[in-house]
Amino acid sequence: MMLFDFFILLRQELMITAIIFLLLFIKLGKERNNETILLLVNIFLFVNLAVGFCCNTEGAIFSGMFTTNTLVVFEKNILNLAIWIISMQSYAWLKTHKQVIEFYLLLLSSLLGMFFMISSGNLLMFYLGLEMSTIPLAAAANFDLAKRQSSEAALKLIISSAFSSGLLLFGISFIYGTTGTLVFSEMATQITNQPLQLFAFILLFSGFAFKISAVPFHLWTADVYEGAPVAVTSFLSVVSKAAVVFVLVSVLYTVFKSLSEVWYNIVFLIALLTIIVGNLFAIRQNNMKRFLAFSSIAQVGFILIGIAGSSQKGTASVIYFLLIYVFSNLAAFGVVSLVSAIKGKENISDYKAFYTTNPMLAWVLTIALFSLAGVPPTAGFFGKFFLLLAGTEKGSYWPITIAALNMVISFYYYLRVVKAMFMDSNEQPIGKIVIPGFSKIALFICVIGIIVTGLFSWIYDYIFSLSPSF
Amino acid sequence: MNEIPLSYILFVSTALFFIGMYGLFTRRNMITMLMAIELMLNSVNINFVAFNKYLFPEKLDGIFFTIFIITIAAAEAAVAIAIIIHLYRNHKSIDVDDASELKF
Amino acid sequence: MNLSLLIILPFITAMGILLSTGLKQVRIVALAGSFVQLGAAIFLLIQYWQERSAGNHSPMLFDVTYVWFAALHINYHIGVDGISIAMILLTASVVVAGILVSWDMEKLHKEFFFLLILLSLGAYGFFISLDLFTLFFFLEIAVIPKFLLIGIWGSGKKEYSAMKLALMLMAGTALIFVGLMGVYYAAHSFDIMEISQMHLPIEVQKFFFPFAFLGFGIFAALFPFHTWVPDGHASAPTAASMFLAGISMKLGGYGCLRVATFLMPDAAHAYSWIIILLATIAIIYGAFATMMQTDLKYINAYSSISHCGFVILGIGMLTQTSINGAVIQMVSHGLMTALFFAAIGMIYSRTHTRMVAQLGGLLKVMPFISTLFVIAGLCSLGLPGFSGFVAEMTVFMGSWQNPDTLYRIATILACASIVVTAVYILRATGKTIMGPISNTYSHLTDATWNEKLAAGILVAGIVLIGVAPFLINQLIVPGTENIMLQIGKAITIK
Amino acid sequence: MSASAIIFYLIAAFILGAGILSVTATKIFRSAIWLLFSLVGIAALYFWMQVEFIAAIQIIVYVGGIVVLIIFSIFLTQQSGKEMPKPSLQKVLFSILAALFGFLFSFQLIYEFGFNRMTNSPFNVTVETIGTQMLSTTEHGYILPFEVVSMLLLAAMIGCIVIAMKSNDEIANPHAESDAKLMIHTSISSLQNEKEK
Amino acid sequence: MSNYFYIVLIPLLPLATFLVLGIFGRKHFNALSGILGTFSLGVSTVLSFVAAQQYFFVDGKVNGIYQKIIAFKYTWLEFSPTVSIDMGIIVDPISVMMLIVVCFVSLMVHVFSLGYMKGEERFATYYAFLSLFTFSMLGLVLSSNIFQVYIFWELVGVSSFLLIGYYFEKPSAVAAAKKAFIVTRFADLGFLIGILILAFYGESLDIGTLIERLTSLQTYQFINITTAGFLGVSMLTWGLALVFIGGAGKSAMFPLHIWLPDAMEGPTPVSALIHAATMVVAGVYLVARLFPIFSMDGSALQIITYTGVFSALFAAIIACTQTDIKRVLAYSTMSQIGYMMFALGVAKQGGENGLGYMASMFHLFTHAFFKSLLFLGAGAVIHMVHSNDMKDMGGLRKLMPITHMAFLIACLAIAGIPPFAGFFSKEEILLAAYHSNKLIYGVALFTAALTAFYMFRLYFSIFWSKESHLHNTHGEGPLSMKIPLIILAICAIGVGFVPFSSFISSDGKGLDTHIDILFSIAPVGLTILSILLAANLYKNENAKPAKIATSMGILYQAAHKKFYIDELYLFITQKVIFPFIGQPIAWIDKNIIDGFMNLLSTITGEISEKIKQLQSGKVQQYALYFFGGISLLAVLFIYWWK
Repeated sequence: MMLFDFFILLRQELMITAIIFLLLFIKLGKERNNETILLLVNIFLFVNLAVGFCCNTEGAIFSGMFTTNTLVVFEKNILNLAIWIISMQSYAWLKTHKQVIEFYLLLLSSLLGMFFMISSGNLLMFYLGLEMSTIPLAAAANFDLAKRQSSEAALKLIISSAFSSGLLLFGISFIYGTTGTLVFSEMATQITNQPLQLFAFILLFSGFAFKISAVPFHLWTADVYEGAPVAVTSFLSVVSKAAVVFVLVSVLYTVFKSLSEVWYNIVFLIALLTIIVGNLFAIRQNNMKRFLAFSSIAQVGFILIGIAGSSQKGTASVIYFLLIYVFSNLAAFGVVSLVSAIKGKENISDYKAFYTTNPMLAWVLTIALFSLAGVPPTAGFFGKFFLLLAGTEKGSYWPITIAALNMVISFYYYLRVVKAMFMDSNEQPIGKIVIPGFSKIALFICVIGIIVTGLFSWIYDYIFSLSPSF
Repeated sequence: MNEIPLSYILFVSTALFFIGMYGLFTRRNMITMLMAIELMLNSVNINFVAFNKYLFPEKLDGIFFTIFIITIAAAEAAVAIAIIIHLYRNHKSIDVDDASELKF
Repeated sequence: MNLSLLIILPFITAMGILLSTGLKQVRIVALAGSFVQLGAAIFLLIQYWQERSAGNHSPMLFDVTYVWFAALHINYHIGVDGISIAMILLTASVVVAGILVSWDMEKLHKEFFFLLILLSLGAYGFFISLDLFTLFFFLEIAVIPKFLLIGIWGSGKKEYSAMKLALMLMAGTALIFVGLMGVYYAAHSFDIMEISQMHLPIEVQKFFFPFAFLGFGIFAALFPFHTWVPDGHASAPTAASMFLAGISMKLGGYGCLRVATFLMPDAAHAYSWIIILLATIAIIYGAFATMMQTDLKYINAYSSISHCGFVILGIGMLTQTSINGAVIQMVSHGLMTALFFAAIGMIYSRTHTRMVAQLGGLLKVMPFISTLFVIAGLCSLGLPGFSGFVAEMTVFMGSWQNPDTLYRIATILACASIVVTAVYILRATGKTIMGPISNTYSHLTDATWNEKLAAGILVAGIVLIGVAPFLINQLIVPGTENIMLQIGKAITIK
Repeated sequence: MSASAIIFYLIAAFILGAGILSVTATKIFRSAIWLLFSLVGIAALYFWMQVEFIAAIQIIVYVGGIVVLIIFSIFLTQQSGKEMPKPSLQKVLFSILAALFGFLFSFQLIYEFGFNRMTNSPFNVTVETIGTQMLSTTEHGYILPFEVVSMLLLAAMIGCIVIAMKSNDEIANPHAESDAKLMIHTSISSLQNEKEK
Repeated sequence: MSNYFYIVLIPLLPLATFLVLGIFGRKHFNALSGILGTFSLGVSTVLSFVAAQQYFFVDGKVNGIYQKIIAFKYTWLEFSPTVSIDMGIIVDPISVMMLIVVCFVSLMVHVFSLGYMKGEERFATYYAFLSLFTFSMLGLVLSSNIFQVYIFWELVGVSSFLLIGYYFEKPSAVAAAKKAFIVTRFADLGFLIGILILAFYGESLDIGTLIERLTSLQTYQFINITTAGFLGVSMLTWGLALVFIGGAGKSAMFPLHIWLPDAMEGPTPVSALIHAATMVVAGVYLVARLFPIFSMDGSALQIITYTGVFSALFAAIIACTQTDIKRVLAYSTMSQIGYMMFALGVAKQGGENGLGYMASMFHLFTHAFFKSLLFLGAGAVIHMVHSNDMKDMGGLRKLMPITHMAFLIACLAIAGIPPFAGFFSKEEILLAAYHSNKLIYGVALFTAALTAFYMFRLYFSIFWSKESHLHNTHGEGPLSMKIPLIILAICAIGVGFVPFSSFISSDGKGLDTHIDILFSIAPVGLTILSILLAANLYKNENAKPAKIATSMGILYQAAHKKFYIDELYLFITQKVIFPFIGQPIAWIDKNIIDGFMNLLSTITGEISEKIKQLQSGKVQQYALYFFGGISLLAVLFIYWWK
């Protein structure tokens, strides 16, 4: 294989690495003020995103440890887009922060880990990628150095992720022991439903479930989201979740295909639990970040239902939904981060009469929430619809009914926020917010995405054409 | 040494794993929790080595996996300890139950 | 005519509203837009006549299909028959009236009119779409604006009512969704006409019909899922009440007919007795509950429950005549309730109370509004010459064609409700319009031009249907015949 | 029974005993030492299994790195001497139940599976094979994970520095930084000496 | 036969008047509106006379039988290919007769109102309503389709509601209007269901078709409707009985009569038009219209007969005790309609047996004139005295001679003194009753006596009795009020001599009737006796009536209190329906059904409160749950699921 192809195949990873080293040099060089740095970084990230789109080639290198194809590239592009948006949104917060570059280094290396995880061809690479995406985040979660909660969040994240990776490894060791290989493609032939392998699978699955915070492995989520800086929270809730879901889909659909009727039930069970618990917790929350945390848990439940569908539809719908989820959730987090960075307010009760002072932001947040709730014409509607559509493939209608009815609860809490912004009165509402240019761009992109992604079907068709048939 | 069957070694590793888990559950001191985690990871290492040696000696997957696990364990421990120290500065305590402001 | 116009026009109007500034511009734009919509609807009607008289007997006219989500066999498929055209006309006129009565809306006027138009957009789309996905899409579009309209501009315990309405309707859509899924996986298509061609397996129908019917039934205030109606209507601002009762409750009825009954006729037969039971309860129960209300809006809301009961009854009876009746009743009730709410709103905006006990003798100071009130009342108690009579009588006639004794009893009970209706309508009229006037109201003024125009449009509709019912009858009969064809198939298969 | 068997039993007993003590000891310093012993025992097990290289790494990284790090951190948090708070009884109960259940369950599964397939094919894990494979891009080459892990270590190092470094208003705390640096050093060195081979 | 098409104009002219006056009248030409309305109605009247002339004397009769002619027909609403509402105009003896009655009386009332209602603020509205009523009434009598009958039936109901409630600021008026509408509505429910039954079995709504299908014993429709039954009664009987209930409601038959006395709250001319001459006889007209079908079913006729005769007696008794002159007249109306009803009840289809039918129509005809005359007279009196109560009257004969004369004539007419109009019609009725059933004959006779008694009680206590204390301020009122009185008086004398039976009979052939002197002795004698008695009691103010009243005691009280029927109704509505049906339902709706919906939300909230302990914030517990989840899944899917 030509050396050049290596670079083509690895171009996204290489881009990230290059940015990391550039940032390192900037750091080691003379002191620069944050504005310039942030400007540079955002440009880098944009370039990075752009590079992702050029020249698609498929192939596996390093003896199958690194495999890539158009779908994988697309997934990575989604993540690139997400991190670009996040970095623009966190402008207001980072402008005054001391360790901007370090922050980006951590975020980017975690992203790099995700890339390797996504295109991993064997369990070792998968494990490395997973850890690499987790450990830096734990450090990044601590970046509000002055805040007690921040470090508590970091602690909770690192401890529980270490625990979960311990269990994951335990499972992996048994898979290795029973199949004798770490390579996915070889493994798939050897997986049968022997108890030990099932157990190993469940351990592995729990590792995934932990990362995407599915019930009952979700308990760290809310605390970490609340404690961590908003930028990290949005990264956790969007990027790392999306990455793990991508892997989960491919692993379930390829490696554990032979167990499909078992994991179908498992996934469905977990999905329903996740939706219900997520909703039940979300209706009580007052802190915006915590609220969004639980709402995102509920969203994961729906994603799992889509995964359970186990069909080409399933893959396509899940990825499609994640794209939409990126836009919607980031739009919401964008507003929240602006408010918390500039006004330092994070409670829903603070948002009362928000519309009177910041109509634009209020509309953006409303649209985002509607998209999360799945109200047309926002893209969220299409996403949810297709997820449930895919989930119904195997004809389990009662669970679908439960899920659908749970959407009503979710409506309740999303509308609660809308109500607070539009209908409630407030003595001292949040003052007028001057939106920085970057945030403006980011929010604009999100809103456009929310509108366009749903109504224009070619996006879905494209994803569908990429996604493998089950 | 062949009269020691694989399952004996697995017994040891499994036992060690759950000892570690027990420690994680019970210890209130964060550093000791960390130790417990190290125990768990070590038991996994034992698994890998044992499997590799007993069942699949033709390739060295298990061995390499062990090496990487060790490395990552080190990194994880380092970050964890850094966090713990910082937390200690903020909370003036490393009792895990004191670090439970975020809840419900 | 290109039906997509019916979606594009509201869209353009909405955009125009967003771009314009100040109450004056906004309302002008909104009014103009709504009038254009009305014009388009009438134009559509004319074209429809021409097509039919030209001998075009295809079940759906002007139908267009664009592939939307090819992978999932989702098409943007639209087309109309008489029933949908009737509904579209209803929507258009109610929209015009609603915009006219909220002419002086000061608070957040831009958003207000925008949401009104958005709601109408959803309704139009719903009525013209022939693809279940599109239908569902527009159905949900029509829900959320109600929440905001009630919650922001409403009165009383508005947040509660808004939330209740939104949640119950969303539960409805959830049920509908499950129904759609079932149909989709049985037929591997979302296209209503296609599905109607193939005959779904009986057990599938039996399992999913309840979901679909119940879901739409919640929209149509089917007992016992009607409780969003009173609070929602009572708390809503005038225009929103008009839209709610005039348009969005019709979405439910239309859905019950077009989706549930049309696609799953066997199940419709199997469950018809339950439907009829619920409908009869709703009719009687709603009527008696109305008798006890003291707030004008509550009176009208509860009477809406009773009247929508007729729609459900007509559908449940599954005879051509009764279904005709159901459709006419939808249109008639839409216009009539809208008028009623408009009148109540006018009274409220002047007297600042809706309590029957506190009003009286308004006929002296505001004869025009009082006349409207009386007309709406008489229409609602089914006086000949107004649309209500035609609708109810058609339903009765159709229901009576079922020789089964239980159905007969249901019909008789339904008929009996007209007496109760008379009681509460006359009570309300006697207390508010007639009787001695308290001198706090003696200085009040009569309707303004916009209110008169709004009322005029609605009254015209009511009277037109009441005096010349054969027009609407000819309009809808081909559609209902088409539905009867399905039902007929079902019987023969049984 | 043969000598190696007896050795195995001894090692196993030592590992488990030390492990149990390390998670139950009341003085934190002691439990650190017990952990040390347990890790050494594991190293011994590796020796017994004739995978000397792993044993070596085990000793260098764990004993030389992590445990030292832990002990440093114990000193940093001025905890060394005093008794640690007892966990609540109910917590202990649940934990014991969970651990026991987990152990029995999984071991039962393992036993059921019974890894009886024993190959007598030679298992020679020489250092150079490891070294070459570690850096080869061909079949069974581990260069990619190796690079990835080095990136990971870099990231971890940065993270440690940022977190542990006192912000400017406070007085710099040498230890924290040095901990991190030292740890990174050890782990990287452990990789270095593979490279050399 | 399109040469009757102009009849369409007869109802349409008043409709046009209604629209014009209703929309523009009040603003633009309030004062002129009376003239306008009267004029247009005058045209209609002329047309109706022309129509009558053409029908009865020119081309109505084809080989000895008066034809049923459909002058005009348009399919208004098609329920199904067979069943549809057709707006049509039927021309046959009774419809033409009614046409004349309605137009003529209505015209009289229009003229009378010119003076009586002068200076009213809502003068135009009044005339608009009058025109609306006239239109509806005409439409009703001309209907060729039973559902069309129902439509106009409702319309007359609502216009009567509007006219009764004309003085909308008087609570009593509003209450009376509501009562009238609701009671009749209740009856109409019966009518509606009756229609449904007849239409279902007769498979048509067209009266002609229905009659021919349900009167010949062979048609399968007839066989179906007679064989099908409910609660052991044949569907034919059910249908007819229900239709009759509708008629009874409009015609104030016992027990649905309660609205009629209260309806007197309306302006007096209105009472004269609606509640004396036209609307109240709609029930009779309905039965007559469907008489061929009724005649097929004995039991239905029985019901009609006994309801009618009982109402006649019952009303007469009450009338003797009332002191409000309009109420007296109201009850007398009820009693007279009772006559008409049982006359129909005792009749049979065709030939001599059809005498009752003819008699009833005849009485309807004559009654229209003298009863409206009575009401207008009473109106004039009230206009003078500004009170309805006998006690405030007396000795008015000097003050208002014309009214006095007219009133006297009317009283004689209603009492049935030859040669006044009432005599002839009443004779026929009694004759018919005598031939069919002696008991009924007896009751009828007694009622006739009572009628004479209370009418003259009324007459004497208004015009004689004590001397009038009020001195003649304004004369008898304007000319517009006198002329109608005079014209109607002449009619009350004259119409008896119309050879009615030759025009109208059950089978259209006409039959020759003659006054049998021997037969007339009994009724006339009785009548004269009771007139004398009344004169004795009331001609001069004295204490006798009071004595008698006290001597009658409880009986008198009961009659005076109208036998407590109103109270009964009040009890049922206020004490039964509202508290025991309405309120419980309202309560259930608020607390149980809506409560359930709210309960769901509260439960959800509760649960979420309960389970919040899961999120304890302690990372070790999280780990515990984590492992718990794993073990659960493991156990579940490794051991149970297979």
